[in-house]
Amino acid sequence: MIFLKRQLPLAITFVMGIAFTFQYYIPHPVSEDAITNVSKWMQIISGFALFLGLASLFHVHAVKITRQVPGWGFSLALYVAMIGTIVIGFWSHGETKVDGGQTAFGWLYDYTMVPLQGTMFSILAFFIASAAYRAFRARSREASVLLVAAVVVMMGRVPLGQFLLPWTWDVTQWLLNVLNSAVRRAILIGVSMGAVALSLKIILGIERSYLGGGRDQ
Amino acid sequence: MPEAMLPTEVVLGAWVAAGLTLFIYSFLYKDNPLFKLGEHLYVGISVGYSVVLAWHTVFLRLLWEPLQKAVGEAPASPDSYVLLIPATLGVFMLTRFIPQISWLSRIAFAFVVGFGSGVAIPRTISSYILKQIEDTVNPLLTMGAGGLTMGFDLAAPQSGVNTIILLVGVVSVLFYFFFSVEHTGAGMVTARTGIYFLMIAFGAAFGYTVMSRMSLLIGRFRDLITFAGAAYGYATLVLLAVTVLSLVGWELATRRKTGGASPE
Amino acid sequence: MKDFARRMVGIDRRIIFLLITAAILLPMLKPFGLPIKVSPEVKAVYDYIEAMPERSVFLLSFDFDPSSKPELEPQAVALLRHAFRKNLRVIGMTHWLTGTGLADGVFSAVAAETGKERGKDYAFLGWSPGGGALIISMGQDLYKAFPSDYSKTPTQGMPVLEGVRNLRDVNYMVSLAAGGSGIEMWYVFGKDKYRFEMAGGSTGVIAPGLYPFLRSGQINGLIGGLQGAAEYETLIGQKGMATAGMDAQSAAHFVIIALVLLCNVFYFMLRGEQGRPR
Amino acid sequence: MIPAALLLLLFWGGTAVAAPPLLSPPEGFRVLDTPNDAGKSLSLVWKASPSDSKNRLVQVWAAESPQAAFNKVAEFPSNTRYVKPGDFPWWAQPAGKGDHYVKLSSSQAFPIENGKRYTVKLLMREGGREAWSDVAGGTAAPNYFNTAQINNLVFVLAFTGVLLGSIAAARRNPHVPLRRIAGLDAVEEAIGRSTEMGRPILYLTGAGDMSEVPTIAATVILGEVAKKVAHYDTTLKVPHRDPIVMAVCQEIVKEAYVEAGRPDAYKDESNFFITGDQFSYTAAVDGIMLREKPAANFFMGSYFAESLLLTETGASTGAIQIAGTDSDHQLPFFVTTCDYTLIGEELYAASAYLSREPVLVGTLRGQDFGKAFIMGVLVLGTALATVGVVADVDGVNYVLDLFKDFK
Repeated sequence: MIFLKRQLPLAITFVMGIAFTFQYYIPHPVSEDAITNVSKWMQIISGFALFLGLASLFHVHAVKITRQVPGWGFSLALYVAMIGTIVIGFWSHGETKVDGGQTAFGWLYDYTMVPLQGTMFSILAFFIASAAYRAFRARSREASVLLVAAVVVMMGRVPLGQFLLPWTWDVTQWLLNVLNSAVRRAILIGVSMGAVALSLKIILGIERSYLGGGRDQ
Repeated sequence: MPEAMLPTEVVLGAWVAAGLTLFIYSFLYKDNPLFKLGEHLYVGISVGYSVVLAWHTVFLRLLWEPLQKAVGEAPASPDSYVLLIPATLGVFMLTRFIPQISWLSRIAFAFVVGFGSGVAIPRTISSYILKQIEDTVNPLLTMGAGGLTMGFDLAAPQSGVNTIILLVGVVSVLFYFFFSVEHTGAGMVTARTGIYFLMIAFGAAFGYTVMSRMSLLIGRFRDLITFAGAAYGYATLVLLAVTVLSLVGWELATRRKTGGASPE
Repeated sequence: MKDFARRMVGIDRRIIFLLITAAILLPMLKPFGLPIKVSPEVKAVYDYIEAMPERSVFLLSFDFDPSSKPELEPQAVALLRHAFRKNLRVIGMTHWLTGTGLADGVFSAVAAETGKERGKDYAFLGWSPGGGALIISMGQDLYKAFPSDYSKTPTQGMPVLEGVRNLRDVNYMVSLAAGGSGIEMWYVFGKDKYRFEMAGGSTGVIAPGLYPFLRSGQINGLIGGLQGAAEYETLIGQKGMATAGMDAQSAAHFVIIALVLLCNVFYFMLRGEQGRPR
Repeated sequence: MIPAALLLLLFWGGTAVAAPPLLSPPEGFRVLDTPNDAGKSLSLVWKASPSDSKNRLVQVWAAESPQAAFNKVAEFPSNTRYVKPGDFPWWAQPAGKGDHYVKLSSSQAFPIENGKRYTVKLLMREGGREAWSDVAGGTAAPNYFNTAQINNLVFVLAFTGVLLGSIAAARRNPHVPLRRIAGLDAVEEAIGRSTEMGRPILYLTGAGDMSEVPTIAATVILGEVAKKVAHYDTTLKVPHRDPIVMAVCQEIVKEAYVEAGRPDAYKDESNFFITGDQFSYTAAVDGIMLREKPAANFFMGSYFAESLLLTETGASTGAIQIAGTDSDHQLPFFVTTCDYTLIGEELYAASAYLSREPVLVGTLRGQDFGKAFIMGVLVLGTALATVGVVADVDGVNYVLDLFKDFK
């Protein structure tokens, strides 16, 4: 049992990791077929993984409803919305359109999900404004540099700024293409090295926290 | 202005969309039941939508139909059943929440993470390291018709002067993230340069993000303005009044209950 | 004076919210229409499509969901209008499950407007899980990755996909991305190996992070945010949602800039009194 | 000049009636299996000639077997299709620099199969004149290794070696010098202040799951914060959005309390799950901030759009805020709204610095070696490339090619 629970997963990770690292360097059709098939399998497995997130959501709200904790009514609303959507979805065979006409599922998508999701994010527009007002101070030289760059880009990226101060357009282009590129590139190189190090540690079994539980397991 | 007759479901949709939008915006006043309702509906509907689409795409299109076809064509061949391997691993993944057999999920994770790590290593080095080095290492001078020249044109991203700035930026920021030496002396100068580069990039990102968020707001307002039209029965305006009145009512009710202090 | 500054710094943020509302709403109701400048990175995408011969294969991946619709939908519409006008064969798909319906809607609408036929002039493949694995899968065999399209028609034998076996047969690809599983992923798992030319369209949030790839030629062009969409609309000479939104965008930016300046004025007024704040 | 040309034309024209004049045929024509590929493709190579021009066309004629008839499979101007610098590294060049190079892939018109010998010849045409090259043959085969990418593999192996070496070194001595990280000094200050004010400490581990570096770093730092919290006897609150991260954090916090000698003070409830949904979670955490007014807020791990909603609310309650994230798109907001921010890799470094765990310290050192190496390559590479231009020498490419990405 210990082997199945502990060594086997590590062995699988090791074999898969080594095999598909080297796959990259091997142009032979055998290697190409391997990645064709396995990437298709991964598509299917990651489809199942989607349900993993759903399971915990189901659980959390079910607990809220059965224990009737404050605000359980909202959890109930969530359940009703979810089950309603699923029922309508299957009833429409998962299609949003049939012969150019909208199905009930499509209607639900267009008039509830699209506005809800869009609105959630657009709230941030207000918060960014209040943050700009309250927190965006020239506290230090670094903060001042940040502030000036932000204001220039805000000017340069809209027609009114380009019209009033045409130079902001050119400066914005330069900031983005040269200074910003340099920083992003350095961050990219550093972070990629971190990612490669993590992948190597995972393959070699040094890093196991992705398997869950304590770090010694 | 002639009034176009809109189909009932479109008008109904407009009322629902406008109502939900305003419920969410009521959060700007403070956290309140209308917002909570909108938010929970949002989670519920998007989860429901994902379930339906995942079922049709993953189970039917990628798994069930190909399996059915393969087995129908060659029921005796073991190759026809090969898709059962990923299906089993997928089911293993779902055992995570059943403590007695949750270890099965480790096998599935090992498979996915192992593949992901292996595939990522050479590609990361190729695209994010070698390719980035390649584009940073450029000659500072160019051989033109009139002999050696150095480009001082800031507007041309590939000019010599920009190559130097890029090089200084990349190296100084990399140095800032170098932890094995203390930032003193020349190291301090380099690290400080790195910080200034970082701050400029963050500033640019801030400006760009402001633009992004405002665009989202514009998009939502565009819908609200459309739905405020006569063709939609002035949905936005009516619902705005309803939302405001509900908030006032809620505020009064909670004040009475808690004796003055409003809840958060 | 300092009292005033202190009061202003502690101002109820809901007043700022109202200011922003006004800044967006007023120009939308009464636009002033300023000209739009076109940046080289957007022009590059336009030029590439412009130079493609008829019936070339153009892959457009909608890697976003409704939360980024206002920024990326105008880009998608402008690109599709251009591609259909050039009689390209367009293949659409998405990596973001909840964006599927949105992408399908955009395709249908623009196709109807330009009189293009599903299955013959364009195909919408829909969503499939896997991210990077999906791209590899498409690079090897498109028909295995997508056995059928979004409306459940088998992909094998579709006239629009004639001669297309995998990603190697794609002439140009644009990923419209709102986050991680977008442009970079398409490059790393797709273009890097299957050698098609590609560009990106992105939300403003992630655009600055894509400039290193633009410089190194890993993407040949970049359409950034609503401004990028407005630039593309200007290039194809068909004003749309993005151009209409740019006035509101200008006004909102100027309100924010004013707020930042005010914030600093009050900050410097109060600074003497509190000593040197952190 | 003109009469001479006329004369020449007349002379040649006269004989042309009998037999077409000879163009110089392509020299050094060879057919080889395309290197570094999956097979079903042949490569054609021949020497460039000074008389190549856009008017002189090259046709490729191929036959399925030495006996079969030749068919035309391609045509292009003779001043195209060269081995260009940057296409191939010097160690995997199919032909000399400046030679012509054409890759012939299997197509419906001319299918190429592995293991079968094909014969190919070239026809040069200009005006009415023609010239055939020698006939050459080749066999396509799939390859087992892409030699053009050998530098990539060397990088992987070298980095693996450095990483394992530095982890081993850190196991022997985890107290290798690491630079001071400014934000970390504030951690103690923040915890102290919370204790004085009798208010809780709020710690967030971000949006990621346990397979992401920033989340791992966040849980490690949580362990160190929890030790100090246990020592000062302050309240710690850690709201979660991933059940697995929560389970890991519970163990880590418990361990920290035991280590600090206060197992009695440990409460399982200090880690609690809210929801996986971004905005529900954010609204709930904002609620906690407003109700309980924590004196210190920690934001570690990876964040998305919710960052500003969290830090803005936190700032309005007057808490000391310390952030650490590698989500570069959110860093501007953390930098402007928090008192201290660990930027990017500083987060990873902080977890190593505080915990001194050999694997973390070793990884950090290994990455530092990598970075030092890359910095060196960038500076020296630029110098070399410039020298190459100034002195007009190609030799520098023997070095520069090592750090390029080839396919």
